Amino acid sequence: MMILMLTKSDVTNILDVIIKIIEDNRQYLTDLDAAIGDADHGINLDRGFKAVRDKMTQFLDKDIGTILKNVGMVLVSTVGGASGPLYGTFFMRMGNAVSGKSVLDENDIVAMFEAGLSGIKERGKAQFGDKTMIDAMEPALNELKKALSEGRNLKEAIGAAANAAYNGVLMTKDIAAKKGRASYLGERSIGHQDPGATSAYLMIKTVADYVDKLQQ
Amino acid sequence: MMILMLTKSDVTNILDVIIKIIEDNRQYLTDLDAAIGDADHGINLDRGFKAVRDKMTQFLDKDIGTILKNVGMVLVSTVGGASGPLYGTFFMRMGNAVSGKSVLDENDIVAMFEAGLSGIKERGKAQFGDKTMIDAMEPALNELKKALSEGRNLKEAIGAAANAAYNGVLMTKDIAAKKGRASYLGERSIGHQDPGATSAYLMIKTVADYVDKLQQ
Amino acid sequence: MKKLINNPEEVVKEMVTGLLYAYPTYLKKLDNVDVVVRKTSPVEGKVGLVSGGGSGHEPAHAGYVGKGMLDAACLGAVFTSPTPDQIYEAIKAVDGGKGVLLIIKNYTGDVMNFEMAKEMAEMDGIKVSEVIVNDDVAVENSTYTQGRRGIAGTVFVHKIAGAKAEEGAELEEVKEVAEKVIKNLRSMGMAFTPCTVPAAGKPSFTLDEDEIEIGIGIHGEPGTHREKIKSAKEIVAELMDKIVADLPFNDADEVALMVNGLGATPLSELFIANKEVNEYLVGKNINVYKTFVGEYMTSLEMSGFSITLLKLDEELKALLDASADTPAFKQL
Amino acid sequence: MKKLINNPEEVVKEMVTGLLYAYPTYLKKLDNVDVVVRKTSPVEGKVGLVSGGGSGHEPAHAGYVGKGMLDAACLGAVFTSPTPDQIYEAIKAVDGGKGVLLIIKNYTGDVMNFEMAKEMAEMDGIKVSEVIVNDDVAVENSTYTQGRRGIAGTVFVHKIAGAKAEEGAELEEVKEVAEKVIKNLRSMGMAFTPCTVPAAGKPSFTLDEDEIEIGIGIHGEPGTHREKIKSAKEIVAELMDKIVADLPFNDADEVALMVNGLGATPLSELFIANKEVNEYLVGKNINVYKTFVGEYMTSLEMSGFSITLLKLDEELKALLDASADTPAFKQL
Ligand SMILES: Nc1ncnc2c1ncn2[C@@H]1O[C@H](COP(=O)(O)OP(=O)(O)O)[C@@H](O)[C@H]1O
Ligand SMILES: Nc1ncnc2c1ncn2[C@@H]1O[C@H](COP(=O)(O)OP(=O)(O)O)[C@@H](O)[C@H]1O
Ligand SMILES: [Mg+2]
Ligand SMILES: [Mg+2]
Ligand SMILES: [Mg+2]
Ligand SMILES: [Mg+2]
Repeated sequence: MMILMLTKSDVTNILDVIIKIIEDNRQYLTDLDAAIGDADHGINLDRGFKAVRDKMTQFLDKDIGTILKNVGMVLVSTVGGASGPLYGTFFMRMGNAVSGKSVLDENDIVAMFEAGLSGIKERGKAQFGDKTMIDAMEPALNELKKALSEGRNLKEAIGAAANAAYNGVLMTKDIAAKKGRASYLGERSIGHQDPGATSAYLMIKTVADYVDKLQQ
Repeated sequence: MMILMLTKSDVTNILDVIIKIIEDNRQYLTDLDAAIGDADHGINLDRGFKAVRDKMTQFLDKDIGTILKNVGMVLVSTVGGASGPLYGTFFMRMGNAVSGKSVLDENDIVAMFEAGLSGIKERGKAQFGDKTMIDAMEPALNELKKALSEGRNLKEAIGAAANAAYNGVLMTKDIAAKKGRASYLGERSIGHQDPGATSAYLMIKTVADYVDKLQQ
Repeated sequence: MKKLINNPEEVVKEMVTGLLYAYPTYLKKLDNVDVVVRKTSPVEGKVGLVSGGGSGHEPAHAGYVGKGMLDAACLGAVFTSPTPDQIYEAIKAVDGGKGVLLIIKNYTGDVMNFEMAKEMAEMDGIKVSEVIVNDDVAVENSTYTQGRRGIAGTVFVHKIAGAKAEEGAELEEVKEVAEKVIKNLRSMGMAFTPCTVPAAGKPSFTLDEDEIEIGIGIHGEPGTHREKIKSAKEIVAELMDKIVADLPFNDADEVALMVNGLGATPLSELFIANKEVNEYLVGKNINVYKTFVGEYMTSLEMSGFSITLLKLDEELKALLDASADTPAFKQL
Repeated sequence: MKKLINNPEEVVKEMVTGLLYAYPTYLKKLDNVDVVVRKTSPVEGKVGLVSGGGSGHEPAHAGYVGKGMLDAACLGAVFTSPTPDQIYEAIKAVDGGKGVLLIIKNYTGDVMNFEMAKEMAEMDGIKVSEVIVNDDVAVENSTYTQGRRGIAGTVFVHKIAGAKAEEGAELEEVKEVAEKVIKNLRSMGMAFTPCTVPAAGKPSFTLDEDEIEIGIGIHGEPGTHREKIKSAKEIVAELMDKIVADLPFNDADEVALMVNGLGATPLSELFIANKEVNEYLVGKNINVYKTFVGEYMTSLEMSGFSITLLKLDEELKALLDASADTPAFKQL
């Protein structure tokens, strides 16, 4: 049995694709935010990930943990708004969880995702069902852990996680926001998809697609 | 031969119709002003003539001269803009010209129109061809005098004056403004009919129509 | 037409009421006429300054009534000059024995109404002088027209003549310094969108989604021509080319600068324009002594702006720097 | 989108440049971050006041940096809270040895970014406190939400905490008076038209020609509900009913009143609204101690306004009356 591991270049490749995906979805995410927020989520993330692209060479020679921590710090200092500290914390905590590593196994991946998500929850004090990015992330993490514990391989598990994230995004349409700017809309936020959950899904889906194409 | 004279009640009847005509053309005159001015000529005159209507009872027992002077004073203090002092002066000077009279003959009518128009010219320092109310008034006065000197009766003469005023209005379309707010537009004012010339025509036409219906 | 009003015919009356509620320590209204004067009017031993014009230019002109600026503002209907009786009452109310200066913007209507009022007040034995502001370089001067329009630069006339009067100067001296300001004052504006006179109920002109109007006045009247939209830098350069060439402003001149919003243009955009104006002036070696960015003379909810330059000498600088305390213009 | 800009991505940077050109004697900018501080920062022996938020609310917040108000304003991207590194630099730049108070509007993003900066500064040994402004009564408070938004009333917090700090008060005292203001502060707004974030290029929502949005925020985010347009009197009554009931304000209370334009609404209309607010308050026997009508916290070129009431006691009155000299708020 061959075990799938993610190398440093896999991680940076994935980051490259995420930067691209956010750029492509800048308008889409902004339009989602216009409906229930302040029309800037795509603009914010795109500004942040473009800054990551610009600064990447400064820390590309470091280990995966340091790279992710630096990505987080760049996001914190360039994104602003709610998503800046949240995604920033997410990447910083992920980096912390895999500090010093140059290759990641299943356990590392679970551990870092777990650390990142709890960072978001600490910082934003939201929970599943509040119509935030957590509604995509938490089902994804749960599904990832479940699939792996059922003995499915990483490709399958991450694929299942991405599907769970997608369902989480769809769910945000049916509920009222309890955290973030959309919460001020109350019931009027129902019927609209959460922009942060959508961006979180796009990132998870990027990882799944990348892993899926890897030679095992 | 019967001679047509205008009594005090003719004068006040004509004033009543003018008030009504201005009210009916409030939007039209304002739209004309929007094209080359500041979109208020109809509003200004309507405000002024409504004030005349409200205050009329205060001077209705006076002679024609005093009535016209008072109309002018009300216009001066309620119309504002360029047309306020101009029409105000016009009516005040007309009143002055027929001071103390309770009936007007041909000579009175010519004299008062002449006095009114020169008041406008003094106050506004414009002349025929500057794209102002004078372009309707001066041809009307000239035509009135000419027709009377040719021996035509007052009905015919005032009718001819109204026609001349109308042609003057049409002429304003073809020329650039040299006085008033429209002059700031330069060549761009060509093609647009002057609002003040139009309101002047409407008043002269009102007199012509009224006189035309009188039993001679 | 979506406006925060009750009745298009009552706009000026209700605005004045709201103004007096806001500034009870600064302003009072004269009976029966829409004239707002200083709470302490008449100020004995001081030349009285009267200005005014159509409404719709707020904070002009009532916002500039107060210490160091105007004594009275006459409020006409929206975009319509005030009437002689109003102005006459204003003159009487602010004459503190030293005479009254009328600051008139150069529009046929304004000039005629103010001059009629002047004649009336002179018959009462009040000394009245006038100055006519004509700072708008958009319209070419020619013997056929009545000279240029008065626009936002008028606020500098209020400020500087106001400071002079506050010093106790004589009517002739106040008039002289006002005329010096006018001689050294040049402005020009442009618009992105038209505005709607409440009583008219619809915009006075229309512009396409990519069109701008250059050389706009402050009454919703059209400007000199239309263009496709372009960058702030290009728009500023177009206005500045005309302004700077006109006086002309020369190497090492010192100027006061006003970047004036016409109503709907956000302050952030006015600051961007201010950056462009300053960079343009650096290129010409003209020095900005003092800058004013904001809404000083508006045109209802029009989107657009104007630029004003005032060439300064030591006297004008000192008077511009003098303290002022009015609802809309405060300087410590 | 017709805007007086060069490039949607450069709006904040260029605005700051224009701001510094306009107020060289008041403001300076920190290196490498969009933070504007007093020319004289840090002021020794004075608590430093830091506020900020997304851009697009001009003159907030940079316009309130100066004597008697803020020491620093952190400028985020349009409608996006500033980042922790910016705020951290601001804190360091204005700490005059007595600590720094952060005045934060209650938005998830603002609170998180400011608190991250606070943690960073505390690690450097700087005393930092914070207050969170939540004056908007439009949104019902509930345990499920994160409390109310901070809107235009924030300017009163700047003014009063600023005056207290200027007196030399300790950090704890400045924080206390800021919290007293917040406790007694209620606001609500509405809009006639939406606004367009430059980088987004289109309005964040649309309204029909006869529709208005009640309970609007200051970031182009939708309000609580829509209605057909109605008169100024009716609109004011709807907002005031919620504001007055909320604290509640009582018979013979004295209040400071702010009628704040969101961007495109003409000052004349704000004065009409002010008339309605005053007449409403007369009906409730609530006394207006001081009134502010103008654009204090805007939402780009949105047409609409908000009303703020601050219940006063003797301490708040004295601090509100204290002199202030900032680009956008001057009081003699
Ligand atoms: N407390 C929170 N916890 C987790 N996610 C949140 C929280 N508040 C907001 N979000 C997420 O942030 C997204 C909005 O991000 P963004 O538009 O960039 O910031 P802002 O709301 O400050 O404009 C929301 O769609 C939501 O998913
Ligand atoms: N100097 C002048 N002499 C005669 N008529 C004039 C003069 N200036 C303007 N007018 C007339 O006044 C009309 C405009 O009146 P109105 O719109 O009420 O005043 P304003 O131009 O001040 O808004 C013009 O159409 C023109 O006929
Ligand atoms: Mg957002
Ligand atoms: Mg007109
Ligand atoms: Mg007019
Ligand atoms: Mg935001």
